[in-house]
Amino acid sequence: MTEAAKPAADIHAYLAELEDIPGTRVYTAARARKGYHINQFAMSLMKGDNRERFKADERAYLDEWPISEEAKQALLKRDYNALLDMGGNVYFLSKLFSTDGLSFAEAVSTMTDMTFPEYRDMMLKGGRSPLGNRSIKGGY
Amino acid sequence: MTEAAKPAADIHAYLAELEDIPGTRVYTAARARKGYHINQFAMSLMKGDNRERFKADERAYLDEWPISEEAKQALLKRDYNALLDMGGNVYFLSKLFSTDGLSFAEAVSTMTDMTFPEYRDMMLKGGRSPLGNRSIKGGY
Amino acid sequence: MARLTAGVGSSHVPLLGVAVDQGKTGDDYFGPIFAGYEWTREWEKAEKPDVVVLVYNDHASAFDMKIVPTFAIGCGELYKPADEGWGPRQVPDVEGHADLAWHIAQSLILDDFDMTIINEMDVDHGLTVPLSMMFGQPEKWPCKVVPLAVNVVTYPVPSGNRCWALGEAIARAVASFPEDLNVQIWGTGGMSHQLQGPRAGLLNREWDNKFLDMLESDSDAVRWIPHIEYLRETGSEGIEMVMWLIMRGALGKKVKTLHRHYHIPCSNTAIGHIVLEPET
Amino acid sequence: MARLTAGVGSSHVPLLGVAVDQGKTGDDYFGPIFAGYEWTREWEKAEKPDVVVLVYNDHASAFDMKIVPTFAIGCGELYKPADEGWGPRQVPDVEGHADLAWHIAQSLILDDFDMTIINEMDVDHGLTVPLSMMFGQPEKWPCKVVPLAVNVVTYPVPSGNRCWALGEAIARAVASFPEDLNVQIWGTGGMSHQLQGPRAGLLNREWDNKFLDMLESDSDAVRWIPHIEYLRETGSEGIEMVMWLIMRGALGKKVKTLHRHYHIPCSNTAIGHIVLEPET
Ligand SMILES: [Fe+3]
Ligand SMILES: [Fe+3]
Repeated sequence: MTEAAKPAADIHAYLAELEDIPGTRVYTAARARKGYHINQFAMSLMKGDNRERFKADERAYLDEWPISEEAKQALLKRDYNALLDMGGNVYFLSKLFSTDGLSFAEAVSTMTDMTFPEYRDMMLKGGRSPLGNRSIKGGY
Repeated sequence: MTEAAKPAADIHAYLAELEDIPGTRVYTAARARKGYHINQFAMSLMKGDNRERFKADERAYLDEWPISEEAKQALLKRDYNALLDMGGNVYFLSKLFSTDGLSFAEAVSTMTDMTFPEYRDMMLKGGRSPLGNRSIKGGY
Repeated sequence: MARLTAGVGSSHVPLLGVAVDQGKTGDDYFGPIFAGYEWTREWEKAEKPDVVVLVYNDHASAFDMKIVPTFAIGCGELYKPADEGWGPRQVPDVEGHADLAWHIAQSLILDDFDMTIINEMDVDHGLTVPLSMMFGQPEKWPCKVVPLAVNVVTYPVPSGNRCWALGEAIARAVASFPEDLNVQIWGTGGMSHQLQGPRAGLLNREWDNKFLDMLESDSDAVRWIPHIEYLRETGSEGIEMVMWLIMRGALGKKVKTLHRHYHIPCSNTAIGHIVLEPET
Repeated sequence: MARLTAGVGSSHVPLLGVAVDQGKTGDDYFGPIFAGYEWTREWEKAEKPDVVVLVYNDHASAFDMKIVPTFAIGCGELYKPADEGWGPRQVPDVEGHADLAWHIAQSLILDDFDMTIINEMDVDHGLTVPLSMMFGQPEKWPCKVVPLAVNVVTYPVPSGNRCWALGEAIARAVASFPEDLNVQIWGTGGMSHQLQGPRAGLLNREWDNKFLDMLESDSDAVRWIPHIEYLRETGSEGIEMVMWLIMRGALGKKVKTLHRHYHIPCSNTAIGHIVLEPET
């Protein structure tokens, strides 16, 4: 054989590390699978017609999708942290931000423990520090 | 730098060789670009509705596509060698075979200098020999 | 841990699907072909693979020219037979193994393969004909499938070397999957055939058999065959055989041949298949 | 022969597009950002690149979850700005350079990169915002574009090492294109930002600047930064910076820094850009 087989990257260790970041849901395969229809639903809002239908009757529009009741409730409430837990991805969910006419920063702030003015203020002062926010286990 | 840059494969020599095969149009980028809309048209025949519309009025259906008059004529005449020259690819064109209810072998035989029974007979006897059919320049 | 227990190389000619679907597998034309697969069908019954990583190519069914992935891996739960212009084949839907597929996809990307992940697609004869050849006509396919679609239509297609290396990486990925699964890998397509132009109908019994010999060998010389050789020797569609190299690369240095069969012709094509077992 | 004359790394925050489109580039908030790009806009006016290989990522605009290509190269003639939910940006259509794009795509595949070829797609802020930052508001973009879309959303994204190697291969491909063209390569996205979860709003001035330092260096240490470091240090969306490594890899061992700029914040994001020239 021409070249020795490379040692496989340890996918299990790789994925485990991704779960060790405070306040963060890395969009892994596991989440992508879980949130598949949430994200495809959100993507459908890129079309003006769909946005109008959704706005006219959110519940009826959601009922066209194979999404759990829990996810539908989170979508109706715009509970984005719950949606991240269910495999939602922010770039997909952002189609819902724009449908609501919300800026990215304002929508994002709803996932933190701050009001939007507080969040905006934090950003102007240099943003959230990585200090203590890097690792759950390590606490650094 | 960690590893030396590999020598680039000579794409020009690679592509030139592909043109050196008798009676063969390799589906290169150049052909894929040229035949783009021919192939996309053919692909549209995968849908039953489109097949019906095409059969009802071939010319009118073709006129919906940004295809040259020359290509439209070749499509109407089922001149598959001409279509290969214009960048058609056999897997796409085969949607036209099936629309016409032709077997793959029969449709393919129309590109050779044989009738279908002659072609079928050649295949039963072991197919076309590669001898003399490998290289235009080399003649082997 | 999942175990890669065997590899199969096989043609996937659409007419073989027609023969199965129309009950012609015993007639004069198809009889010798299906007889050659009989050993393999019996062997598969005994082997009972849980999952097959099924390397094939899409023939302008799921993908049109808008998007042409070099290596695409199906990570979905279910795939329906494609309508290739005659209506979809009346065969069972193909069940994916999303856990294993995503595990392989993730491992391959970490291993520097630039995979395209597919969650929804229909699968054409390239995938369903080998299932028919190996399993006949069950109510439900007896195993799950991880489809791996390779571009062998628009040039350049991936090199033999790259295909072989992908096979090696798939083997590493399967070996690191925690569930105990019996996994096979199939490389499909070929053997010699040309479906276009005045040279259509080219077949090359000698070259095809040399290729089968090389697969049985413990040298990897076969990975270095350049595209132009496939084209000159085996017809413009013989290039599909690079997909067999993904299968062979996955089996490691030494293999044992369990079965081998070759027949000319089926429609425009030379039919061959080979069953290999890794030797350790 | 085509010449790769320079590389640019730049953020592509959508709000910058809004600022341009709504004429707010001089206000208190955006003023310091656009002032930092002034040098680069003047430099681009003088450089007049014929083509930009524009490395970016699609943000759930052209691609949904049905299909996720790791590396996709646009080989089409024209790309329209995508409707990202607010209607498409009112900027010129983006003209492709299909000859160069296909040449690069073919060369990369022969070089064992598993590219996905795209012939039709819309392009989102990831591609159009850098054009606005470099060229302002022309009637027509002053250069053609070869879009190179990288998956940096679904994990695993490609490794820094693979991105760097792709850049090296792009440089080889450009160098073998027969036409005399002035080609730039841009890597976009970043810098530190996190758009999700309780940790949203994370920025890291120190790390971002260390990253810029490493790009200026003649060592390739930056290619080995693991994904987890981007995630911990620069927020969940800081990973976009791996796309800058494609640009940097294309420039060769030694580079000269022509311009460098960093500003905090723009919306949720740290803004940075760097202009590099290959030294031979
Ligand atoms: Fe095939
Ligand atoms: Fe981005």
